[in-house]
Amino acid sequence: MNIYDIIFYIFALATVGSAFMVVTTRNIVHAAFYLLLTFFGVTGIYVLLTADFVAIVQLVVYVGGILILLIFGVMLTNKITNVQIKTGSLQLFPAAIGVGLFAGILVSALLNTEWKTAAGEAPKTTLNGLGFLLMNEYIIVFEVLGVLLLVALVGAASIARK
Amino acid sequence: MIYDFLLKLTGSEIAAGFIQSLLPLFVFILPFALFAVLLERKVSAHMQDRLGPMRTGYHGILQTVADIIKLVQKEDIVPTNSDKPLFNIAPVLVFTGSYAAFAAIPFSSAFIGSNIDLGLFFIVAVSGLVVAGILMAGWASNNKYTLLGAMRSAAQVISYEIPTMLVILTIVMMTGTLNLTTLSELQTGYFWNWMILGGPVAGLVKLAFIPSMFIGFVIIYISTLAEVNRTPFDIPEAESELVSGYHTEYSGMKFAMFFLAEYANMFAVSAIVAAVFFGGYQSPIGYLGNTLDILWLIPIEQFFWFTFKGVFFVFVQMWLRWTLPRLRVDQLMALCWKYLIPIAFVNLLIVGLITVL
Amino acid sequence: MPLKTEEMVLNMGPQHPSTHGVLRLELQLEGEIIKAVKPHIGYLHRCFEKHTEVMTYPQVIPYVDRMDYLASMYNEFGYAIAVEKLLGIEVPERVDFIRVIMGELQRIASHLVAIGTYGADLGAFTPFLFAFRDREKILSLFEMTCGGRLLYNYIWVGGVSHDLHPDFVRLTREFISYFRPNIKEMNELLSFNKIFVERTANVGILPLDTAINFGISGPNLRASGIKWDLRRDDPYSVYNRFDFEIPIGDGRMGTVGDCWDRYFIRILEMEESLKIIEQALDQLPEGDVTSAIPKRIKPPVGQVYTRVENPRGELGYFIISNGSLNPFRVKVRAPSFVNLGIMDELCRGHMIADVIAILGSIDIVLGEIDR
Amino acid sequence: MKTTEDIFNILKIKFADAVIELKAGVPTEDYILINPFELDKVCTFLKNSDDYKFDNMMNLSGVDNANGKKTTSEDGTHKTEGGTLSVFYHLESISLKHKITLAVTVSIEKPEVTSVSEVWRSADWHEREAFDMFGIIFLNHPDLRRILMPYDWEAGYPLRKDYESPEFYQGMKVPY
Repeated sequence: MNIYDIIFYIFALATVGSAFMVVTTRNIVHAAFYLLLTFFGVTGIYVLLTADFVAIVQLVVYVGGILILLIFGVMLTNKITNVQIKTGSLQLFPAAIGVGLFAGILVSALLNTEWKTAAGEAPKTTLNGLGFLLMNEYIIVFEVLGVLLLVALVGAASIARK
Repeated sequence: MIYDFLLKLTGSEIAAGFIQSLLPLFVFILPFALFAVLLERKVSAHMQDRLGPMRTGYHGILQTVADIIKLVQKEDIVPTNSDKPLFNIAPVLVFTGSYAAFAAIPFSSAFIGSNIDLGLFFIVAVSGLVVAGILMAGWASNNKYTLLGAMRSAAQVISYEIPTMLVILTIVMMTGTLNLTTLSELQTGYFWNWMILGGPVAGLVKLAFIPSMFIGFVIIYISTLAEVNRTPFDIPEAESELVSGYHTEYSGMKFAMFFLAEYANMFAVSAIVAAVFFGGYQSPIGYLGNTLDILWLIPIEQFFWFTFKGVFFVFVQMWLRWTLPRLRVDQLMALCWKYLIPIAFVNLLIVGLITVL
Repeated sequence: MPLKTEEMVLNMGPQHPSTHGVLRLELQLEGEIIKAVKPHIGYLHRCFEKHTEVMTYPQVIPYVDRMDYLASMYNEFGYAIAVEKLLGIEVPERVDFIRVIMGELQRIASHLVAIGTYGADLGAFTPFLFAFRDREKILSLFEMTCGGRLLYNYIWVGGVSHDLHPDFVRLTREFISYFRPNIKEMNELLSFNKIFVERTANVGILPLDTAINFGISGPNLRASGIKWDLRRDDPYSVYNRFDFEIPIGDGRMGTVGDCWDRYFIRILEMEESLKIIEQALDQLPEGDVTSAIPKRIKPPVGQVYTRVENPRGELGYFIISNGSLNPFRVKVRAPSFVNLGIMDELCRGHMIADVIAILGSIDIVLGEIDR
Repeated sequence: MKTTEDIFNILKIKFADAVIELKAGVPTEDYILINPFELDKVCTFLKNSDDYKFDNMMNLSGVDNANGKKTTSEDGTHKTEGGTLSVFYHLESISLKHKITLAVTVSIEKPEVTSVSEVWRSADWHEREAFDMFGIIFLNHPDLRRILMPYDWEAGYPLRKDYESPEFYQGMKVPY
């Protein structure tokens, strides 16, 4: 076990542990901050996989954007001071059955899949290849997505103005 | 370079990486913060017709040291009804965010924490952590003023990231790289190769770039001012409205960490501006090391030039702080969304057109 | 579906950097928008009016100093005039001129504090120190005259405590020529700064009829566009002998009666005060300044309401005498007390940052409000 | 420009019951005594009538006339009976530049005056102060609370002549 393995396990532990805390903690704001840690852990794992672009996008989009919006949402919809923001547990049994089923499917998929291990080095940098692919092979998909996001933006703005 | 040297010295990747990651903190951030606080005081004092600290050491140069000693000795107060774990983590998170940015800042061709291809993008991304820390601090203090400050800060930083990114995108269009070292190397030679003066292209195209580059520089400088909450965009800690914003409830070392993070951030954003538009670590007038044929002198000169440029932009930040009043929240947002972003967009299009043609 | 929102109550003060003393503003907020402002005052109440009942007339003067501690000279000026009217005595001309000079210097000093702190309220700290630098010079003139820098006990009933220092006239003239360019500097630094104008213009607009109905006085009333100055419209002392303008708000940057107008009126008034001081120095007669001070002040039964144009507005003294050595009742009509009453009206619909801007533009002194 | 006497004569005709007398000859300033329950009508007239236009209320001050009978009981406590409180209103017209003083007098047992805060908004805080200091109740006042004294001050009205400082406030000893 070399040092990279140890770092991986630290990140993995942080990810899984904080993800667990997200669902078990009863304080919504704590949950949001645990989610931040989860995303951060995932970012670390991406870095270990030398997927640096994805890692940083993860950091920007999730940590910087979605999480902040989440916190805004939490804060603006509740009393803010001197109130313990807590959620109750509803419908424990149906949830347990659903989660159990889903976990079963996942585990069986994990066990029954034949994992292929590819040989060869991971690329030193992913950015150039990614840019090249996006601008050549997948240009239409890229453009369509861009237009879609623009439409969503304009729509959101027009709804907000009403 | 430093890394290779350390690798040879210690013989272990881990130790080398560890020492290298600590270098910016001890070699740069702490001395810089000490210096910058003193600079801020002296700059403000001389702008206001007074002397500033004069008693501790010659012309008060030890004032910051005395302050640090005072802050370390201070009682660490945790408000009773605060959210204690978050309250304690927040300053660490804020400092982590600003410290992480230093990993990708090229102090010289031989001294860069991590020479990654996504350098610029990385710096912008990790500043998001600072916002999370500020929000955490504001919420955990359980105080309306801190919460308002934190909310303002989050809204402000997220908004101003957009023009920053747009300007960075124009640079990417021109140069085709996000790597700060490559960016600096591109601007090598003399100061007319700096991006602000059109970059290392030749001929009439260069002239066409200059206005766009200048606009881009102004936009990114304003946005970075807003991202580090400096006047005239210091509304998250507007002392006349929100007492002192998100760090109202902090004292002692935790306050010192916010303080340190603020000054580290100031330098980090100044460094981005310097690296992108003002040649990074490149000297404007050529190197003494080249003339004298002493090659090891060049990285040291580069370090000097980079620090000089960074400190100059920090000085401009202070200059603005002690001159301008503060904007209101809605005006701040209007400035970002109604002026900076559209201008940055148009600028991006123009640069794109020039590049394509 | 409309979202349910809750109002937040934010207590601004009593300990807050920009409430100019111990004032508590209870803000009802919806987000950052103000729904209502409730000022709570009285944290500085020290029973001035009760104290006066057990003191003789001259003994009241040091207490008067402590009301509007930024304009102590003017408080004494008003009180002395009121008691003189009750006694029916005339003061020598030199005394009147000295009082006017002191009063106008005090007005400049007080306006400098108002302007400087207003800049600081809006985040510009440097004008604050520039203003205080100049104010120090005025305080030095006062110190030279009577020994006090903040609280003077200088203007007495029937005269003033000391004659002017031999160097006073020369130094005051030097101060005037030193200070004139500084007003321009302040304008360049703050008044016409784009951000400052954005923050203050069209904020907290006070229409004239509302202002009069709320009893607003002084620069705040003039900013709403009326030439109403007690020095001109209800003259006291020797003010009718000087030639000076009454600046009014003209809505140059926004609407008449906005925060910028209220701020800029003070800048213009400093110029006018300089003019008055210059004229008074030119005309300053010789004479004894203590000759008319009565040995024993015992006014006849009666009552009097006199008012002077304090830097903050109409400072009125309502004094009832029952013929004894102590005043029967001294009621002070403090300009800040009345001016603060407008807060709720001005702040509604603005943002938190505007509350600071509006409060600063009204320029209150809590010592006077709470008395 | 109208003198107090002119105004008194006109008011006497218009509000025969409300206007009680003209106090002239008092040194330095005359004033008109008004019935405390008709005050708001008189004031509304004075403010709105084109001949007077008293648009500015300069000052409002309560006064304890200290004309009650003071008795000292055996245990040394003082008690005052009877006596009156007054409220003085100093009005001016900014447009016509004339001034007038009105006054009302009420008994200390039942100190009730109609509020003029509807007429001049500046009266709002002045009336609160008079209430705070003298205990004068202003009828129809929108928000009659203490203003300078603490809201929980229970030791009476400090500017009354028979006021005595309490020994304790909220369990704390009042020094001197």
